[in-house]
Amino acid sequence: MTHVLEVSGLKKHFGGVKAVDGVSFTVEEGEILGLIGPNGCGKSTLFNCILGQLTPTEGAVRLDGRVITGLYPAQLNRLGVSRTFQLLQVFPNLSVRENLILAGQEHKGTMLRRLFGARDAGLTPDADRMIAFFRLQHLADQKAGGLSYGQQKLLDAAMAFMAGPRLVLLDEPAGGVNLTMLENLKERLRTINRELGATFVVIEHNMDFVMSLCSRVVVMAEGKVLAEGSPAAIRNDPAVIEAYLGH
Amino acid sequence: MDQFLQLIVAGLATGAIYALAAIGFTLVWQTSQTINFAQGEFVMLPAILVLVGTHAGLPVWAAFAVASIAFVLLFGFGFKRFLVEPMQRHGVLPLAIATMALSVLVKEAAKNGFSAEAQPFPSLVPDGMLSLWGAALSARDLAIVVVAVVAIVGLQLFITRTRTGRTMQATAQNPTVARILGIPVERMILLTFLINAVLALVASYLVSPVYLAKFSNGESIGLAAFIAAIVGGFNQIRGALAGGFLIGLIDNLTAAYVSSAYRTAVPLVVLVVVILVKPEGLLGRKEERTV
Amino acid sequence: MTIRTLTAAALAATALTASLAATGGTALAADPVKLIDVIELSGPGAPAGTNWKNGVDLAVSEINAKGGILGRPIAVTHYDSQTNPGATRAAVQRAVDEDAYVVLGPIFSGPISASMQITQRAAVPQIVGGEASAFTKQGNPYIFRTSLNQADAMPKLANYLRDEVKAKSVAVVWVNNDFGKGGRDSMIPELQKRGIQVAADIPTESGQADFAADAIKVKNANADAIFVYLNEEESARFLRSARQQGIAKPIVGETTLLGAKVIELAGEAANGVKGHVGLLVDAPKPGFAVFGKKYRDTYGFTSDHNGIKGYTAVYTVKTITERVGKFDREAFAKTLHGARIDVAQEPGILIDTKWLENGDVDRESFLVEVTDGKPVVKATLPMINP
Amino acid sequence: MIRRPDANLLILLAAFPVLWFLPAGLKSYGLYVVSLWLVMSIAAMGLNLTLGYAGLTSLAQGAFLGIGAYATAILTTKAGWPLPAAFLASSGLSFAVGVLLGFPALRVKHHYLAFVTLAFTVVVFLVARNEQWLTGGVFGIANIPRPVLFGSDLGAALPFYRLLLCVTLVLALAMWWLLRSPWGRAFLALRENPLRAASLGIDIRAYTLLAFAIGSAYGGAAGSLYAPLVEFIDPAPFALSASFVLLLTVVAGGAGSFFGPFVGAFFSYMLPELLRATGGWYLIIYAAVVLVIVMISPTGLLGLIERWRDHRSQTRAAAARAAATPTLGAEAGGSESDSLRKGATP
Repeated sequence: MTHVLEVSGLKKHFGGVKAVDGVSFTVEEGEILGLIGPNGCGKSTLFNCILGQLTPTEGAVRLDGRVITGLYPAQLNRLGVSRTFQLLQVFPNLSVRENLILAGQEHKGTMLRRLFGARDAGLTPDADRMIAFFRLQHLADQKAGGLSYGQQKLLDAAMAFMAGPRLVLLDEPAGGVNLTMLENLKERLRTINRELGATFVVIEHNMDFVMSLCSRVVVMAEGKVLAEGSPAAIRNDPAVIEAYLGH
Repeated sequence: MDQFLQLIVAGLATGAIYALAAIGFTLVWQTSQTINFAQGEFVMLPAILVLVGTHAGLPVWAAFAVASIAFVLLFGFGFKRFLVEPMQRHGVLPLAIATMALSVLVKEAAKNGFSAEAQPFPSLVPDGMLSLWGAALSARDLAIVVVAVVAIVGLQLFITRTRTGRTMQATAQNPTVARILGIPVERMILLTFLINAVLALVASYLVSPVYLAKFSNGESIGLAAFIAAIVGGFNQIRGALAGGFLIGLIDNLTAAYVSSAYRTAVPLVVLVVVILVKPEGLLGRKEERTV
Repeated sequence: MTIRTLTAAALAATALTASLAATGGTALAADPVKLIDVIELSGPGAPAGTNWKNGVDLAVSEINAKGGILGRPIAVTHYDSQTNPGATRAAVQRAVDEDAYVVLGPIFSGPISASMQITQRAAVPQIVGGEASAFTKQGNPYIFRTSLNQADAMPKLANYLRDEVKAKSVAVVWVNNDFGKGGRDSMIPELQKRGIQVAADIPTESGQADFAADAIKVKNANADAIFVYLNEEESARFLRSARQQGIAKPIVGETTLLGAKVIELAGEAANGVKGHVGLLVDAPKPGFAVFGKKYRDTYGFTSDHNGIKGYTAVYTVKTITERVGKFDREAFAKTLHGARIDVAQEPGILIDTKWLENGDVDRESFLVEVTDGKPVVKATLPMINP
Repeated sequence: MIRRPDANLLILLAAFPVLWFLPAGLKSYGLYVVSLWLVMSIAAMGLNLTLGYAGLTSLAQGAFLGIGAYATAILTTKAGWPLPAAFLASSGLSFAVGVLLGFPALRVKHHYLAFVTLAFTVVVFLVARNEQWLTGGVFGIANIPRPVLFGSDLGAALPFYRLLLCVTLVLALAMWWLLRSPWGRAFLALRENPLRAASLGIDIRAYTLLAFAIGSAYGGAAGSLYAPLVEFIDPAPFALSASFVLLLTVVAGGAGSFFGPFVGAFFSYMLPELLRATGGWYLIIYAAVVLVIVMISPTGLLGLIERWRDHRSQTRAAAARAAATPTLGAEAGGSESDSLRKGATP
């Protein structure tokens, strides 16, 4: 049986520093996998290796059984791998709707058709559905740069879902989001996971968020996988507690 | 062999001038993200100011003194205070465009305010030949190399051996961190602008006897400084130094051995290849691919 | 064709005005005659253009002080050609629109080539300072020179190299623009025709500052003489570099190399330089000395040949217009072809000059050598077809 | 500008008849200057795409102007082609060379890219000057014919100006369409945040090459019109300084705003002519004006208007934010949805 994502023996060394040192794990169809670990454990480097931002020193990444190591980010995206960023990465000079259309347009038709076809590449209905889903209706025509932090965070997430991705890698989706919104964000993510049939990998520091959202959790420490299992099992794993609390 | 040695010395002399301009260019870039397209005009102007002084009847030494002080004040302090400071926060390109406009302004002001024609400039070194390893070498070329090297070594000693110099270098390498460390960053940035002006001054007094003082002299020197700084990695004084000498050498050797008609293109093409193979420049630091 | 109609109307009006003036219509006598000078005031041509402009201004003020041309004062306007063909074209276009009687300048042949069709189309005479041979070959009846065509000057110089310098081989250093390339292209066949070997053929950049490599190359070519064909400042820089690299062979040039500016700039390094000169304030002609003094008194420096060109261009306009007897551009152009103006008749022309059918000029010229920072005339060469 | 797309189209269509009739009273000099403004606006429009929209610092636009001008001059004088054919060939050639020059842009950015394009410009200039067999070398190419279209001679100043105006309109409309299309959005994304753009599936390589090539094609098209306008070309107008002036033009006019190139070209190519009366001082005045413009408004003259508009829209946005804080909860008004399924839209 093939996995949606399979990371096997991945290593990334910067000079003598082994940021990622032989990581292997799999992600199954439709699941929400949490990826946690203390600061500097190699989570972000791992993300960047999976997403083609960095070239791994060793090891392979497979998407539905196909090796995707070495592909460019744009190519990966068109294969259905989408992501959000830890820091805000919306386009401040485009409107909210334009941001969403941008996020979907490269998945529609050919280059030439995009040039001569409709201005919105036929994506306005999809974008408006996404806007409504994330409660941004009243801001649809505002420039994204004028939105509040929380609103931009939602837009950032919405952009990742525009193209109906197969796999979404979320980098700290809860960071900077206030408590009242957190529950709802979790709810939105669950709905998307269910309705789009998308598979998620979530990096997050907020333990409660991860534990309640994810079906399975991978813990990293010092570039290696430390533990893997259900949220309940991880919560009680002494090695994990040790790694987090340190000495 | 005789010819080759002569060409090397001539190339080093040209390169020394480029290096002086390029080092200042790099310093100013490091501390304030200023791409100074008026750098060539900075090298052109001091000589013109000296001539303005002598034409006004000042004795030569006084003209040199007045011109030097006026230039460092105007284009060291004034340049930073009235052009760079207000524009810095708007990013690299608008500031670069502003220096481009400044370059036209300085050039045209020198032309209209002084003379459209080249003028002879008093030489600090006599003409003459020195015989070295059987080759007759120009005394002035050697003098240019020596003075430039002394200036550069002096700067290097200042940076590495004095407290102020080290502080300045720290500022140059990372202004944000320097600010956090409580270094008087603004003063250090000003210092780099003053050093830039002084280096330009030295270059100006060295070349003008040979190139003749003229409003348009900055065009080729400014371009060479820009190229030397890029080749050197844009963020390294040693890089700018190497870049300057390299361009001077390639230029002279090309003119003699490759093609005079394509002389200006050959160093550029060679360096483009270098840049494409090693995008961080000759001595630049490598950064991870981000796209 | 609006231009044609406009020009025709303008011509008619000018002719009418002129005839009225001639019959003593005092009301119109003060109506100035418009000369427009399109000249290199910026770019690489600026030194040459500045001299030319000064020469023009000097002549205009003299003529106006004596009552103008046919009783009308001259109003001269200078437009900067920027040494750029596009800008020159705009300026000449403007001159034609503003109904210039004659267009003066430019000097560089790129700008001349870009603008001469406009004056031709509008039938406005244009008196230029260019030496390149191309533009008098095109049968344009409205283009006139103020100096010798380089194709005429080079044979004289080649003879000089063979007979006086007795060179068997020559290194040629030229500036890679229309002026330098044109001169080089005329010179090399003349040398070869006389059995003189071209030991080195070295192009340099316009505006080049550093001539060390070129000087070293010349030195190592080891020719009997060096022919230098560069613009003023580059000439001076080359001479200084040549001195610096210890070149001892005779350095020979044409007009520019022996100009006042070059001698001033090159200082010591200019001594011993020799060659052929078309126009020179120090030439043994009384008119030149008078002009040279007046120019120096007015502008504070010595005029080069371009100052003389601008000055004589204005006097050419005056003399020919007076010969025609009215302000008629077509008649002016017709009369100037084949005309000869002697100093005896018009002192402002400075040296006896004859215009050929294609707009070229023919006049005496000089062999000169620089001694103690002064150009000294060694011999005067006659007109080609007196 | 993407926010209010049709304002640009309206201004464009309204300006056309004005520019068609207004200069009719000008003499040939005035027409020449206005024609030059149009031609340089086209070149600046191309650079505005490369620099202003796609964020690629190019110092090669003057070289493409030269490539277009020489291609047209050679094809019309030596090969006897009609101008329209030469125009298409010149633009196509510039497009192709632009693709090739775009490859370095994939490897290097900012000042390094400026340097690579600078070297290219120097090489193009030297080829034009040195290869006399092809380009006429320093002597240039003279007597470049103006076109005869559909049996009517467009050689006189006014008809030729109107022809240029039509070509400018067509090219401006094409640019308008391009910038409104998904491509325009992708170019913008490329400039603002290539990292994020790539993560959204935008092919950075393809769009970078396209931005370069289309911008270059506009440069070539402008050159192809420049040659018959001046009727003579030599290498001088395509030297490095021409590329610098074009860069200045685009930034001073407002990089990334649709009409920036037209405003910038007015300053760089018409203002000097208007200032001719000031004698040798006009370059000083021009430089001072540019300096003041970039110091007052670093985003260029039209950037000033953009900023004012942004300011207004941000005030509105703040009001909208205050009206409804994002809670994702049920209290936010308007048409909302709890499902992403098609048909679930309210």
